[in-house]
Amino acid sequence: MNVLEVDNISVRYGDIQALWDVGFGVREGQLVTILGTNGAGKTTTLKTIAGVLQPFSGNVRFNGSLISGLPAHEVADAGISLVPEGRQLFPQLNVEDNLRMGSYLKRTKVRRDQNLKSVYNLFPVLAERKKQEAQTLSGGEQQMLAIGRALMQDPKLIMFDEPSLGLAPILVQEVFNIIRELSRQGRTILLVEQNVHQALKISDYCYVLENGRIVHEGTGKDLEQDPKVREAYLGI
Amino acid sequence: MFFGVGAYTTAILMKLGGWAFILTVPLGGLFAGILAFFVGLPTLRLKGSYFAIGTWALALALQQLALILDITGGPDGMRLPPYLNPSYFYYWMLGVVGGTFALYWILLEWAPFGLKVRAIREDQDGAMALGINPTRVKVQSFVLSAVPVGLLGSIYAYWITFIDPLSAFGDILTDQAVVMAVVGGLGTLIGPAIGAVIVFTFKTLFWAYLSDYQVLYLIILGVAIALTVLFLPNGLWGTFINYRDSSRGMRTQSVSRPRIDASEHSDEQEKGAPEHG
Amino acid sequence: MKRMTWITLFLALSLVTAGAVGAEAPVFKIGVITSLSGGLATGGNVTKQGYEMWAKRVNDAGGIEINGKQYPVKLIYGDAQSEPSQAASAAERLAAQEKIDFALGPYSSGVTLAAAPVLEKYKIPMVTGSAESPLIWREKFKFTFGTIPPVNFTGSSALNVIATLDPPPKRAVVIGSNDAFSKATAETFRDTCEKLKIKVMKYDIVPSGQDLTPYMSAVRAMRPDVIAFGGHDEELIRLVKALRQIHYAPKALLMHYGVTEPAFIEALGKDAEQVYGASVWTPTLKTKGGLIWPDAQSYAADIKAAFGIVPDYTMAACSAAGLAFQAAVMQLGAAPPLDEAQKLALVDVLEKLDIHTFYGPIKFSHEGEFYHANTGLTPLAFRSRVARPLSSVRPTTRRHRRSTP
Amino acid sequence: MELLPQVILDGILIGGIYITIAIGFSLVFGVMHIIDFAVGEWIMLGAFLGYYLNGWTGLDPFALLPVVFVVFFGIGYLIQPAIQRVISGHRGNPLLMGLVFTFGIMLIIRGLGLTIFGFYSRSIPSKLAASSWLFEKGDFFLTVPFVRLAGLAFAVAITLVLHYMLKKTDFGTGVRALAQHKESAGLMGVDSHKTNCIIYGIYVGISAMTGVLVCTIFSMTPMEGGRYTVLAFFVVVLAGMGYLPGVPWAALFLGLIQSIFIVYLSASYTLLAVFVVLYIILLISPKGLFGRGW
Repeated sequence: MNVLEVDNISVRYGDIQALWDVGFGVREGQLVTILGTNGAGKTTTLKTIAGVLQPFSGNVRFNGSLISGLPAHEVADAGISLVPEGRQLFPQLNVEDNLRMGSYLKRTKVRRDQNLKSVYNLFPVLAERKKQEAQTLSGGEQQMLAIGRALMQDPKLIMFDEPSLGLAPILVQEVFNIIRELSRQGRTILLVEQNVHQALKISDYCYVLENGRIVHEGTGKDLEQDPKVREAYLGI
Repeated sequence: MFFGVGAYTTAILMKLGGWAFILTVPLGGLFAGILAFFVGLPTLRLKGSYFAIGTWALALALQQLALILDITGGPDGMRLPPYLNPSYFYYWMLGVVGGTFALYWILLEWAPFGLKVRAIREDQDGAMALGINPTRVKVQSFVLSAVPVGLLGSIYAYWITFIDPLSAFGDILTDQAVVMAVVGGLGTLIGPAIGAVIVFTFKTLFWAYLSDYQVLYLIILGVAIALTVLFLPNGLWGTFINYRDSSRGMRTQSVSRPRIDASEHSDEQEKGAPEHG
Repeated sequence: MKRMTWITLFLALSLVTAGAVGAEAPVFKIGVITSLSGGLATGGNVTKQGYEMWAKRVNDAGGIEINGKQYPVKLIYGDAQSEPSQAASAAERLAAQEKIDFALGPYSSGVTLAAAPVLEKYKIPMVTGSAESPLIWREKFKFTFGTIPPVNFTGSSALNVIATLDPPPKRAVVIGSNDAFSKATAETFRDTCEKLKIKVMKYDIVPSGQDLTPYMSAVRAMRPDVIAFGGHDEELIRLVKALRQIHYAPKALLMHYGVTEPAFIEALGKDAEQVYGASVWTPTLKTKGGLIWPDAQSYAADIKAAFGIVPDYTMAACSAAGLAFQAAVMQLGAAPPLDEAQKLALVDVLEKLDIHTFYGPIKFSHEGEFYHANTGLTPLAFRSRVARPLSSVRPTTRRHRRSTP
Repeated sequence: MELLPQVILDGILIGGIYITIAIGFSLVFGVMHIIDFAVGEWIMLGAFLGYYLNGWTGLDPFALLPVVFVVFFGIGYLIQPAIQRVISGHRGNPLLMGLVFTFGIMLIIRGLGLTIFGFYSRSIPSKLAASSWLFEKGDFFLTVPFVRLAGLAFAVAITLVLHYMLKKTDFGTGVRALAQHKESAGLMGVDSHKTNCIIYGIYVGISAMTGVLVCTIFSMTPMEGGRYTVLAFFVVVLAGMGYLPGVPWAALFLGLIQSIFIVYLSASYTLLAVFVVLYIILLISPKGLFGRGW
């Protein structure tokens, strides 16, 4: 049973169409990755699911109910959280306020203290910088904060938009470890990545997006061995 | 601001210096230009709304100065010997307006200066990389926009024969400029002209037939502005162009509306010339 | 650039619209140039109501009778928008396009100074019921008359009353708001104080719209007997409130304008009580009029019925300006539309005019610093709220008046 | 007599009034990036509501403040979507569009105000307005007008309430988040539409209460809104556009300049001084006194 069901969505920015009938599903507890080059439509897909953008055709269903057409804050309430590309923290709020924003919704407010504790456990560095403005953190710390903020939302589905972008190689590894760890805990994850090697390794199922259309799909292993994918994305 | 400087230059020279009107007009323009140069150098570093407010504060300061000084007659203003021949001023203004149009046309469309201005408007950093000094070009445009305004101020002073700090440094026309711009569409040459025609016609008709309901004027004007901004964000002219372009099968594109740059701001800041007579 | 477009268009349009004037039944077309909007709209609308009241009564009676025939009057408004340039434009429009026979004048001197030369050019006589600044009369416009004497003619009267208080005041602080009228008032106050041997401890012209509380705190430390203030109604209200707030009451608080205004008294309530001012007219004044209203009381009742307010002297002076025109044109016996010769003749009649109205006598001065201002009136001193004359003319004022025939 | 303490006190009291004039304006700019040209008209409308309520009920204007706030909160809440429509969407230069739109609103309100209230000046009587504390000891003296002190207290209270709301409540954190990153705030579950409406309502409500205050301390005519718009502008620019914590200090600074100038230097030059100071500060620190505006 798919938790998230994306059904042939098409999205436009003004006159420019970014997605053409994109459809896929994510099952409970799965880690699904969408691969693609710059401008393939990956971020657009996630933003559309999150309610930031609206499709002009097609539907998105979450746990069986229609969520396309809802504004972002209602999608968040439904249990989807997005760790956006480039972190997009609240630069002048301190670390703790950024995390508290994660439990802005009534649904999650009750578990705020508990969630805070577990996020600080997961990222001890954030606990050390509680009172620091988010804009003063390093890139890696900011990424942890963004992930922590999403976890505060008690999500049923976490979406990561290029979490490794702009990080040093050692941090990239760490981010993927975190994602893998979250997946092991049984969380449902939708990941968007350009770092194909790493992404294929940890994902249960992958889609490849090209120019706004899905062109390949399969398990991580399948795709790793697919000659076209190897040529186009792995440079082999 | 530059309008007032031109107006007071003429008034002071004619009244206290006994100069001939013809001689004072170029000086009105010159002083406006000089002021623009010295004001422009520091204020053009300010961005966006701060620039607007900076020049606004300066204009108000000049107004206060004119209210306090003796040479300007303080709040009593200055009265010039009447020379009531509208066609005389008509030709003067026509000359200045025409000359300015021609000058701007040549500078912006033919001379390299226009290219520089456009380069800065599109991409300031890129322009700098090409060796264009943006501050210099901005100051130049600022001075260039100030001089004709100063000239008109000079003519205005002698035409109306009475100036005081309120009329010379007031801001009633700022409003009208905004109205014209919005009704007509910003960033186009013809848009504001159409706005001007509509507002002028409306005003004339209103005062001719509905002068008993003067307060209604404010309300109608307000509603017109609000509705235009709400439903025709590109102004009448911009909407028309969009409509025309899209009906021709071209890709719809909003009329390019550049950010308010230095010269436009200055234009909106000062008092303009009278709009009907 | 926008301004250029604006002007070109104006030039083009004014040529187009210049031709459109229709022929109608003969009426007196009277242009009213006053500030219906902008910063002076409050005063402007007082003048408008004054002119309107007169026109309404004239037309109720069928019009002005000329050689046995009655001609109604038609008021055509031109909004000066509290701006001299707009006043000149409005005058130009009324004269050139509307072809008015006569003009009723603006509120405030700046606006009058801009409109008057335009009317001179078109040779259209104007009587204004406002504009108390001495500046206007110094310009000696041939076609401009005024029913309110300038402030340097009236302003000293209240000080003369205050000087008779027991014990006589010795020290004064004089403040004026920085506009033409208020400054002239303050200057008159200062000069009169000096004449009356009241020491002026502090004299300042302050930008209008200022919060004067800190200033008043400083003034308080000087303990003057008299505070004299030249300014418009809102400023007066603020000043009285400021004094009240710092709990300071000089022996006399002197203001020129507004003290008799109902709005002033209403706005301030009790606070207004110990304010002295000068005025040329109040509804309680004993006057005898020939045209329309027999006395001040019937005028006040008329205004009350029409607008629900008690008229102040500006409103009365404006209605009186209409009466002056009415009397002059009746004397002249000229039916509308007036040609240029008739308009010139009208100026002559106005110069010689000597009538009694509900407002008091109207008699325009021929020369000197009060040229064409109404010097037939006697200024009165008032204490506000009581709203009755404390005394009529004081000796000095009389001398003053005699010196200017 | 020694004037200085009085001058400083008067400056602070004037500053207190400026705080209330500018703080809502700054809030709305900080969150929504609207330069609201109609701020003075909201103040004017509030003043007149206060005036009439006072006339009907006879209650002291300070007791009427909550009523005025509630009424104008509602008005602001209902109007905000129109403004939002103007400044969002596919429009170039939303700041200018918002400015012009609110300019239109200003004209409408002013026109309606003149139609309904007439041209005359009104002022709300208050018992507080006629009393003051007076300290006098030798050369030293100090007058503290109650009504102005109440005004300052109101300003401080408003500042503290806003501070508490923004810093200590979840709603306030949401507002700050919205101001800093609209899209992320939405992802966190902030309903930007509703939040904007509430903030705009709060701003209109504060402005209207300010109107009651100035109508009690000074007076009000329907023409006068523009004066307060200018003041609000100046304070907010000094503070740095949208930098709320700067507003009280900028307001006090402006009040002190005014008070010191009018007494010690020249009364005639007060306004000139204010403009010149503003200009110089903009040149030295283009983002306001604290360099924190944008």
